Amino acid sequence: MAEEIRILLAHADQIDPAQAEDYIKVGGYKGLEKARGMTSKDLIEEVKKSGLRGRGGAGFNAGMKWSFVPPAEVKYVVCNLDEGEPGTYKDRIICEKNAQALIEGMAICGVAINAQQGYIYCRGEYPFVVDLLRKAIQSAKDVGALGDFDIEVRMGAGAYVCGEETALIESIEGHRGEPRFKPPFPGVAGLWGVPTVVNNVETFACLPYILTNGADCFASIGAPKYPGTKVLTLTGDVNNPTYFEVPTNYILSDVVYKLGGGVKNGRKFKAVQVGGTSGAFIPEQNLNTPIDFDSMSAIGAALGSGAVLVMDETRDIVDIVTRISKFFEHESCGKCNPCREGTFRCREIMEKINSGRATEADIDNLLLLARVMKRAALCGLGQAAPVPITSTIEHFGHEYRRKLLQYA
Amino acid sequence: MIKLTIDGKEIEVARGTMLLDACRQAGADIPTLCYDPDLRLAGSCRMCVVDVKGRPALVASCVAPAENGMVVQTESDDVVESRKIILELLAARHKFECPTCEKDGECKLQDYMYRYGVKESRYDGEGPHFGMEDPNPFIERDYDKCIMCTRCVRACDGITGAQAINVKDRGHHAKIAAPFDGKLADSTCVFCGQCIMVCPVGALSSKVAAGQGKPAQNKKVLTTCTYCGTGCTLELNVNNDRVVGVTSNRDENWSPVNKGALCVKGRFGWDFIHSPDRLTTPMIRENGGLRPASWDEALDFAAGKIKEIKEKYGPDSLAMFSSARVTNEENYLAQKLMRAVIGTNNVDHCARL
Amino acid sequence: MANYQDIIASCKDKKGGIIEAYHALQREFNYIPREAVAEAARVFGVSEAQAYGVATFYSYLSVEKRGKYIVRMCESAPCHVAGADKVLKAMEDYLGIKVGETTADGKFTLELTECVGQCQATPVITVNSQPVFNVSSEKIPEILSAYK
Amino acid sequence: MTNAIGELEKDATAIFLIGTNTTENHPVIGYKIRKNVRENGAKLIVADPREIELAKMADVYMQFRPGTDVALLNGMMNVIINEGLLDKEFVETRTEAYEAFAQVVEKYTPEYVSPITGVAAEDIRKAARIYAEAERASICYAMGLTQHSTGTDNVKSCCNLALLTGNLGKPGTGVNPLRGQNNVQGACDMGALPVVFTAYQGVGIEANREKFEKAWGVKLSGQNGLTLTAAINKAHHGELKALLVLGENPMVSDPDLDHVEDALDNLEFLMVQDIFLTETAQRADVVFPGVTFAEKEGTFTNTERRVQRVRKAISNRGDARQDYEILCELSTRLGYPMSYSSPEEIFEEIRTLTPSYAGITYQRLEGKGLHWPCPTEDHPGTPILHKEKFNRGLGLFHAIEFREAAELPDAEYPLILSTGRSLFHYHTGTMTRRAVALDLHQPENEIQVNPATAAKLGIIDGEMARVVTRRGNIELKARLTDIVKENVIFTFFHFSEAAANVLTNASVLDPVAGIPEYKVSAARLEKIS
Repeated sequence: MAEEIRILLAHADQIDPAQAEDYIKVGGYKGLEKARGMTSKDLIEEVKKSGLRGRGGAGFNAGMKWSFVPPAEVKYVVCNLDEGEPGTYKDRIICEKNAQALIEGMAICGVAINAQQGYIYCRGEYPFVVDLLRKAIQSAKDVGALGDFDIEVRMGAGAYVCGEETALIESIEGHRGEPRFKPPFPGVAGLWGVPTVVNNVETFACLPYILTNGADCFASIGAPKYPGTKVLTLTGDVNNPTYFEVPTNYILSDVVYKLGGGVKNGRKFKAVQVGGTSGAFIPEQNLNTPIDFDSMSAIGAALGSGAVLVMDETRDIVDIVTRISKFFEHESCGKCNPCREGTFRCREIMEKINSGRATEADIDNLLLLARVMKRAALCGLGQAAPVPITSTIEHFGHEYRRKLLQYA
Repeated sequence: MIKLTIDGKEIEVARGTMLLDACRQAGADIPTLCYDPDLRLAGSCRMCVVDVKGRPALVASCVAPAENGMVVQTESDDVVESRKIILELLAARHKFECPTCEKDGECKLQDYMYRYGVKESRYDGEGPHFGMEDPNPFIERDYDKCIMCTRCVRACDGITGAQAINVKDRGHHAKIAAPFDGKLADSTCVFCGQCIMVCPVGALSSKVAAGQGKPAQNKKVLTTCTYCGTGCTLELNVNNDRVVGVTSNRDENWSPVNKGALCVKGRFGWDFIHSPDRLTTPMIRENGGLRPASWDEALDFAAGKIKEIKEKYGPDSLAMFSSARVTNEENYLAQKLMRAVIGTNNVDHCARL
Repeated sequence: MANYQDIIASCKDKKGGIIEAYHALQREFNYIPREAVAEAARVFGVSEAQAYGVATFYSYLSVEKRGKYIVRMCESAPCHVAGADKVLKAMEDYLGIKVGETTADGKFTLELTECVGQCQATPVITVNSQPVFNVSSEKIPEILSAYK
Repeated sequence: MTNAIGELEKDATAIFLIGTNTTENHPVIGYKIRKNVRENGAKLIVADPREIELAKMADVYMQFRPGTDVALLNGMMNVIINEGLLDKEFVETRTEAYEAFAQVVEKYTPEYVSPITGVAAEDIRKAARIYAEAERASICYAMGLTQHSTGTDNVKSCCNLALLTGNLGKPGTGVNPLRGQNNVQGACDMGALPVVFTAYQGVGIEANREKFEKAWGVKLSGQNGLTLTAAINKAHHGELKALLVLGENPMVSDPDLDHVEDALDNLEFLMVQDIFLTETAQRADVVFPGVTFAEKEGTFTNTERRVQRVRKAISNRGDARQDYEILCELSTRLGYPMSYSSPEEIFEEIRTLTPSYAGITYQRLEGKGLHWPCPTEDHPGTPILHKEKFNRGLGLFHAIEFREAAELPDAEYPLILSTGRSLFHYHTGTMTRRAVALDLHQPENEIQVNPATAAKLGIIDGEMARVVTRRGNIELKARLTDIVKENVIFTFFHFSEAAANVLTNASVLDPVAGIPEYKVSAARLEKIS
């Protein structure tokens, strides 16, 4: 099997995403209508049953997450459109092709948890997406599709850490985007201290399909434990660097060779980094893994953002990881010690290795630091920052050692 | 009540108790840098991490509620390793000038490095890199010693409410700053020194007290402030029979009004005690000027004059201004002197001024 | 040119909207003037220290004066492997400035950015947040000369 | 204070500040108020002629004309009565003389009061509603309210407001004077006042005299003594011959310094006991060196009536002596031997004569101190007064008409001058001007002027300008600030070299309290060319 299945992008380039009418013509807002006819409990049950898991980092069952929201006078639905993982642009694509599905999905969530206000937090790198979404929301309101649900778009300003849900909330509140400690989780005390559901674009955009076609239908697509589709973005040394929507039981090697058309310039494959910059580097021997959450976890990787960065045989892994370590140094918010100091020292040591000034002890130091960051950092950024380092030392250790002083 | 096991010891705590408090209740000594019971929680220094069975990552105990059935290890290998590395990371950015540091002996970084045997940092790259000079006469700011616990920021906001400082920039460049990274005098800072009070290291210290005595050498005498009527409790730091600084006690049971908080006068306005202008001997007016006199001479002179005037013009020709700045006991004696000894009710003080 | 008070006032009804106000200010001035930080603090009911802390947290916000065109080179891994270094060098040469600097005529400021989410067409630069795709060192003079 | 400081941080749901620049003059209390507003959403009403720091966070800020406190307060009470926001039950069960009071207040509608005070009628209404509708509302004031020729009326009006709304006797309520000096409360409690012994036991009451006569073993005068301001005037007239000054500095702190100087020069004998050679000590016939708080054992009583320990940290400087020892020596030489082995022994004597302190011992003061009244050794102290009943039984309403300040602006002196304190200095500056950092930070006095006023006179920021009143003139650095309105100027009184009290009025005092009108002097500002 090497076919795309398009749920989210089914009408890509056939409708104007800013126009609610266009979307309605192809069956849009039916899911919301159906949701409105259900009790909150049944609606959440339906979403649970679909098996939809958050398309962000944690892969938590969406319906389950909603069911934890306690009663409160004011609640919020927040969409995380801060996809900051380098190599990732699938949320942009979903918006550009099907913004109304996101809007409908958020409104469905609003019905489920009884919230009247939604926020979309869009990364500052996408001002045109902000414009598009604002138009799309206005259009949806104009045709009366949203009822009493309203959505405001807020723009980030260049901070990868704001992809972390609590940092994102801080940023919407107008603060420095520093993550909060959990608990309390946003579901209990989120935006302005009230219960808040935060999901990402892809998660929300699946909801209209689930409601319209039924939970069972969605649950039957892809991997049973992580059903549905996944939008992937291919970058790096592949012939076909573009986006695809595939079922979640799709095999990684098919992504590279079938959809990606194989390695560019007839070169040999060396590695693929999946899930963006915080993802693990996967060597050839693990390419036969399906992309679903659990299968990837089993090989120490994560599908995460769906970014797939392919590297050919000529690529200098240590150089790339050095560059990645710079990214994390730049993006650490600076709140907690392990991350603020750790990402800084990781970059220092990586540069030392990359420039041939390091010894074996530096690699040990790096692994020790990675272990502490992973265990002790406050949020996902600091915990995941060392993953590219540890996964490449594991699978491509020889490339590090080649650069050490004694071998230089 | 909930039950949990800490270092093999089963304890019971009220629901809602933080894990840190539970651990302390169980007798575990949990190190903390950013934690301060009077301030908004940060959960950022990660020194208080503990091992909770079944959790993939370590848990920062200051921000984690204790849960029923938790099994906690406070000094597991993982915990100790993490704390040591965190200390090494902090040590790598901290300017060590312990011999001349005002906090030497009362520095948490020092204490924990000693406790965990961290003699040096393995991170030999870039060192302290901020520096800072602030021309104000009260607070020394040396961000090359700062460990970014943000207690000063939280105290400035939560205790004083001045909100003069915050974190600027991010990541390793993050630094505590007044607006536009400017001088405190140009900010809303009121120089209360609460930031010095909560700073766990020597990044913030008193310029007025600088160089006069290290914490361990100073005796601390709890007393009541001599300025306004609020009645704040403060600690006079005494070294060699001299007041060399003012600190404050944050225990409500000893500092009931202010709980450690002071204002600029209370914290920095004590050095008049040793002003060279202090009067140290009685004086008598002679030929239009005042000359030193012995106590006996001066007292006899004063008593003689008072008697003379009382006899000549009657007791109501004398009056006394007692003082709102002396003690109750002294005020009592002052009015007793006027009423019982001189025989007049002409006694007042500056309550109206 | 709109004044900063009006720009900030236009965002005042957005709860916590200080970042939105900063964006609006940057659309007008390309940076956030000092007085505007103070005004934003007042309007959004936060301290100046906090308003300044927010303005310096986000890499797209600047409290330093910048040029009319802010040119950013993406240096994230996909662009890095696609040759971002060479493109950056070409831009520095063409503009005669280093990263973080502004040309003497006040026209261009050169900055680095992390991924801008256009990885289908690496390497990518942006000029005032508009992405330019598939750039190469050779194309730089032509691309930048279009901005007057 | 009727209530405790801590209640301002958590119990009060509304706080009404009038004539107190709390964050500068009682900073730590200021922190607590700010915290309550920010964190608990307590409502804040600020009435002050200057737009002080707390005004910025107030729900209502009333920038009223100096000296119109009674009008403003009557206006608020008029609203409360007319809108039925009064606490009827409290008024009926715990107060008296309401009718006469209400009759007077009737004409003080917001519209009537607005032109007098310069405050918009709507703001007066809003303030009245916030205060009256709050579950627990506290009034705090300081010298801004009291230093007027109508000071007593102003305070009574605050009491009326609290009585009217039942805001007394509960946590977070009360009428709370924030007293300016560390032991001003204690000095009053100890009878350093011309009409009372300790604990406000009147000297005119025979039983009181008998009690003290018995304890002290001498016959006592029942004639009220002279207040400080009256004493200066008597000295000026030559009727007062000798003045003993203990840690006071009238040559900076008292109104109309030229007048004070003449008065002191007129004395046959001036004795000063102090830690520095103050401006007053410089004129003395004999000077005794006392010691600072750091060298003393004893007690201070703070503004919330909490008696706390003062502990000796260092020995006497030079040949200086403990102030109590100096008093004892003097007494002994005057033929009344006094000797106490320690301040504690004096305190033990105080207890026996002072019902409100009777239950307090040094031992009990370790730790948190005790709020008086504390009549017995097992009494926990009284943080909140008037819980069940008032001292006199029922709370007494006072019917108070508004009276203008004694000295109003005219063509020659068109501005209103107010004086007050700075955060960085204390009283006459005796201590703070010698605290190096404080004096470095604020080395000189200033006159705060509205930019519009300054512009009319051609005065620029930082320039020296002359302030003139009927008493005299001084030159001060102009600080242009819009925290004062165009008709008001303000200066500090801490600086002897630019002493504000050269300007102030000693001729008119509050008839009851004898307090000078520091907050209202007619003045003129001149450019120095």
